[in-house]
Amino acid sequence: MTRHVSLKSAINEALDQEMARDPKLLIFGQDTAGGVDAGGETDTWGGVLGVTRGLYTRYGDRVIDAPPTEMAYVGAAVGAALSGFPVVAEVPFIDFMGVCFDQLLNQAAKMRYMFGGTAEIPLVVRTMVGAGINGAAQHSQMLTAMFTHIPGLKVVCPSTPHDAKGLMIEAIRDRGPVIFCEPKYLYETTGPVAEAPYAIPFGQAHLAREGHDVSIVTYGPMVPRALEAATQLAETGIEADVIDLRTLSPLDIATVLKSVQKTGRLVAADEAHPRCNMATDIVAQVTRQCFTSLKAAPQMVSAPHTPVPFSPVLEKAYIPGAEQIMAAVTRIMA
Amino acid sequence: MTRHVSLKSAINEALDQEMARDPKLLIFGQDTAGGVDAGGETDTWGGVLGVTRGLYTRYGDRVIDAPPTEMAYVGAAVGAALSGFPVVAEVPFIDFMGVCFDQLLNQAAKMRYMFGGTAEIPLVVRTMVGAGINGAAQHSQMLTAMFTHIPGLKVVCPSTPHDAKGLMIEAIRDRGPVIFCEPKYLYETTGPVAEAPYAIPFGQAHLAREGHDVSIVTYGPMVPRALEAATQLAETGIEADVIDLRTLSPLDIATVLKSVQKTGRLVAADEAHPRCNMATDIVAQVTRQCFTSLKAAPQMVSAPHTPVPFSPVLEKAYIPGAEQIMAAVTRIMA
Amino acid sequence: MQHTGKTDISHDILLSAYRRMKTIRTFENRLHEDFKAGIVPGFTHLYAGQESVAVGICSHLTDQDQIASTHRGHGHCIAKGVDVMAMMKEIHGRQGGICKGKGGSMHIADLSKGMLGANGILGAGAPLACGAALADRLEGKGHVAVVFGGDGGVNEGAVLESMNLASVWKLPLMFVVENNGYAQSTPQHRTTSVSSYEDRARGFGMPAVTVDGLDFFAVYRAAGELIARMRAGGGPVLLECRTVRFYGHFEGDTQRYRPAGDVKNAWEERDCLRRFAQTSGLSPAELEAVDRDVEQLVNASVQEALKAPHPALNELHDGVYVSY
Amino acid sequence: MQHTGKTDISHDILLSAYRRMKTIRTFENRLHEDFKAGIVPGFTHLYAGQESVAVGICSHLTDQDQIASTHRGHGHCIAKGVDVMAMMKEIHGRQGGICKGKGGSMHIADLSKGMLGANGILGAGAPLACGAALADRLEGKGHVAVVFGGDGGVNEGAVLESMNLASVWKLPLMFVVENNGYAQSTPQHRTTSVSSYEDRARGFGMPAVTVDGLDFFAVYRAAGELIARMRAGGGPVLLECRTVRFYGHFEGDTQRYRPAGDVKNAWEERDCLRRFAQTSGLSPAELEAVDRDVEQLVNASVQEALKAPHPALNELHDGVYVSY
Ligand SMILES: Cc1ncc(C[n+]2csc(CCOP(=O)(O)OP(=O)(O)O)c2C)c(N)n1
Ligand SMILES: Cc1ncc(C[n+]2csc(CCOP(=O)(O)OP(=O)(O)O)c2C)c(N)n1
Ligand SMILES: [Mg+2]
Ligand SMILES: [Mg+2]
Repeated sequence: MTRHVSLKSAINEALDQEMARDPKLLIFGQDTAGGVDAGGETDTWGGVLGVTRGLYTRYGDRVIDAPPTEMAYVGAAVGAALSGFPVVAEVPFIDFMGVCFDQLLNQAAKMRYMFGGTAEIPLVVRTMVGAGINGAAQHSQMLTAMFTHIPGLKVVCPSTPHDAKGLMIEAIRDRGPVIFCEPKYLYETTGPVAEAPYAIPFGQAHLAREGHDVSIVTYGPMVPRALEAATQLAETGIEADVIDLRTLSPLDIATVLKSVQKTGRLVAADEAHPRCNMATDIVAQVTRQCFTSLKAAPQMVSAPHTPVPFSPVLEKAYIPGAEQIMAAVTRIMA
Repeated sequence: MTRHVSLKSAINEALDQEMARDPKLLIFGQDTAGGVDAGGETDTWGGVLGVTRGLYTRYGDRVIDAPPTEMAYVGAAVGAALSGFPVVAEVPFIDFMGVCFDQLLNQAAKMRYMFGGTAEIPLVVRTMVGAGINGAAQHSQMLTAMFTHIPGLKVVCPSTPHDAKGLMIEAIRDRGPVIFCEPKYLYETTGPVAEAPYAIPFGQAHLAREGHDVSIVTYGPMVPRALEAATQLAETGIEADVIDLRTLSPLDIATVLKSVQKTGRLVAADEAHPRCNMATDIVAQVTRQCFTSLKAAPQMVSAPHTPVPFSPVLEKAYIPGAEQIMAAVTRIMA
Repeated sequence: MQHTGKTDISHDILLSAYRRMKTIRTFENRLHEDFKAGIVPGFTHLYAGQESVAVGICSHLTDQDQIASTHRGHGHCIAKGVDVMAMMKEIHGRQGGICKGKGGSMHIADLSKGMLGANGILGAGAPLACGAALADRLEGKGHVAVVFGGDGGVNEGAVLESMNLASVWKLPLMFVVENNGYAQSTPQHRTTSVSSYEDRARGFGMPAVTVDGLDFFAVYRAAGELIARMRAGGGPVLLECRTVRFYGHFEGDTQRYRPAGDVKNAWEERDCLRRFAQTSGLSPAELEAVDRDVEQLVNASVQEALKAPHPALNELHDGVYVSY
Repeated sequence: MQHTGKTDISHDILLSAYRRMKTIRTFENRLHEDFKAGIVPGFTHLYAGQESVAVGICSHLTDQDQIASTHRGHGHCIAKGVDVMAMMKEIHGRQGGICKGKGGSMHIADLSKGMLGANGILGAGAPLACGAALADRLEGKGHVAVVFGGDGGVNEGAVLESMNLASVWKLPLMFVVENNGYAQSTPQHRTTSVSSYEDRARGFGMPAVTVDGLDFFAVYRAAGELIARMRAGGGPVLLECRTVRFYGHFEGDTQRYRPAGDVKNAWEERDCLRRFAQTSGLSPAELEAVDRDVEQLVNASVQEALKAPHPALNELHDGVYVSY
């Protein structure tokens, strides 16, 4: 019997089960408890889109509302983690990371190395990524590449409810800082999720569809678009491998290479801005490591080099979709 | 008669000449005037490594010492620029950008687009990049890729005194925000610099050496290392094009493609961490655009995926040098 | 300093203030309905209930004075004179929008009116306003800048650093705290370590005044004195306005975290607009004439917005860089 | 609250305090010489002149209490009991360094001693210390955290936000402002909008005490009271210590921006160590015995450091991630 739940609920369930398992685990962020001490009902929010709703009722003061001062509370999460209290901290949108970036770039990411390998920082920073809800330029970015660039941070971005739960549990149990990027556009998509807790190891990409003509490599919100493209391509007789990276750092390049060695053709897709993003990263690594397997120039599918526009029609044009992926495959098969 | 000056002095001269040209141009940052109002001599600092020294004496209160609160004064620079006062603001080390990142990521970079193309933000943020002075993990990063990723920011990184002056003048005259990355390791290197003001247009790479066997593409502190490698390679009969990108955004991909079409071999080098950096960016773009010209797998030369270590021997091992470039060329020629 | 009740404000100013407040209220009420109806894209934060703050302050400003706003920016825009038609088009993401449809509710700006932008990043307007105020000080013409912030957002490092900078640099900058008691669902005392903003301001070497933000006259008088002080070179100031949020944090928020009856009470007992109408001395006929005008304007703005074409697809790529 | 002069502090504590202060001074003087001689890599910021602050405070702390430090961290480390030999090796980037040579002067940490690290980023220690203090509060054993900051760095948003957070969350966290009058070459009044840190602290709902940081006894007494208050659940506090920087901001700084005679005067008239020696009641013999010990220790640390091998090259890649 497979139970279907939404990606959002899958994350909530992972948090719930880990809070139950580890009595020292804390959750904090803006309105993650939501409504506490405001004079009315409690537990009415659960973060801006409700992912942590219900946890305050179950775990009380281990779910803490922080003032909207990200430097202070993200840094406090680092400090508490360093002092033996694992923390899941929420920064609602990855776009807001600019106000607390130092605490991740120079503190959480570097402490273990700078201190000679002594520090453990069991910290997960949950944050929403991606466009598609008309959030405009400051509530729609991917920015995953920036975090992937930084040694010392692990970067996760699930595309299915199943993966979201298993990767969240793994992230919480990891002894180092993890940036957990939640594609808000997929929050309501449902899929089978086992009820018992399970962890999905980092650095294991998922072959979401098997083909032999071309390898489409992507992650997060682009995965359903890639699968849609693959379905349509299949009708024209082109069979694609679709690889869902799941974790951007560490990166399971082996699975990607194996696929490209089979197909000889690579399309790397990232919803992010095109310069120095995950698509360029994948193309570069694959080209270096299995150049002779390549039958044609690898293609990249990314958003244009512009901020995310508000206008729904422009935003639709901005987000790379199944069509752009199909166009890239068509180019590469030509 | 060619005058030789240091890269540091070339920047100082550019600032000086532009301050003289534009009476509204402001400079601010930490100790950029240096010693003002402290009771002793004034103009003793000029920023932490003295790049702006002398300007306070000449331009008085248009060179302003800011408290070490980067969000406030970098944001104030954006606001002043928006209000008609061009600003050159100094954030001493690019490593510190984490504390003021939002003002660049979400404000300076996006305003023009978000506001429908109306805003002009004549802002230059000067900052030091790179390792080599035993500055350890928080005073040695490149982080250029992060800024290159962001639409709306131009990113400059000169490698010679001549370019430093011309690019700085161009940056100041640009009507949008520019991140001006100064390779501190090269501050004292000297070269010919014309005395009269001149601007070097953005998006024009410089062919720093001409060959025909392989294209070495890099920028900033890696340029002298690439040239050194090329010199040594020439002794073994391998002639390399060495391309100095000069500006990372906009990117002169045309010059790179032309070179690779000639040589068929690409080595892209970046002192930065290896994931999603400039080397992967260049390799990906070149591979997509002139795949059939490639005779061998493009190579990347980058630092390892670790923070920058303090220990001088480890830092030396960390920084990719001429040797690593030569090894990459050897691999590609094999 | 506390000010209440009627003053010797000119009839013109009173009428224009009422028009702006009423425009804001009508604009926001309409958006509330249209959001529920599902015809407005994205998400938005409504300013209804706080009108007397934006208008009480902006009544003292010219187009040369600059303001920086927040995520809850419509009221500041209208108070500062931004075109209502172009705002509504912007919120609908259409051609003719004040930002060509590319900014949306959270990024409305009009530099020609001294409106430096709503902002989706809490606190981010404060450093920008420091820069505007620096430009003002350097120009020496007595212009000033105002930055608005909520009781939650003013705890952001960007705001606190800016208070310090403004004070050290003696900038003509007013920090307005619109204390509506909530940051999303979190009450003020859970985000803020002081109950007195006078203490907060003194911690940065600035004077502060607290007023009943529902009382237009109190806001108007206090702002007037503080702005005059700034124009005369007195440096930065803080003005706390105790106010109330009528709608949810954003559209869709049920506000169940508020005490029972709190929202109803706000609408019925704490309506700044009704208070103004009752105490302003303007005649019922005058008020009704404005109401009719405003109703028409807002109606027209929605009709125009819905008729306006979407931006052309090639505009996606425009306006990132300045080109020559 | 002002405290000066002798107290009823136990002889053991006095002796141990003197040993730590003298160790810091000797360590820093030696580094100054060795830097000039060119045998120390990188750059460093010396703590000489401020010893009574770090030691006066840390004398009240156990290994379970945690501190977060700054770029000028050697003094805090020694005061908190970090091994001097391993520190010197670290500063020379050698094997056996407290961070295996990978951190250097600006990143010395010893988690086993409750020393959360020097920090190359101004203000960054404050949020970390909030987290440590939160852990302390949740553990409920009365442990506390202390974050050090300079007169320049405490204006960083990270510190200001942390003051607010510590106060809202009632954290057992002491903010220490080491006011040595300068941030690099910039005088305190050009970085800071208040002259009174009591005002600054009140702006975040915290009590504050200012003491003469050159007077060990004043620091010791004030810190003792404030720390006791925190251990009893009283929430965060601020302690300003007025102190003096003997050497340049970093090695190489000529300090010509300081008024003529200021540095000389500091060494001759404002030496916290000499004051301590004169007022502590410890006998000349006791002091000299410590001096000799310390001299030997620091000498030995340099000798050991210079003899120690450099890290092995494969260590470059270790310690980025936790491996299982
Ligand atoms: C840097 C940042 N953090 C968090 C948010 C999310 N956010 C938007 S509005 C808001 C609450 C603001 O409360 P307040 O400042 O009191 O303003 P109000 O909504 O009451 O007008 C929060 C937390 C944001 N937009 N930017
Ligand atoms: C975020 C950040 N900005 C700037 C610097 C550069 N910097 C290092 S120390 C310093 C001055 C600090 O002054 P203060 O806080 O008074 O400490 P002191 O040096 O006097 O001990 C500055 C500006 C930095 N390290 N980090
Ligand atoms: Mg509020
Ligand atoms: Mg100082």
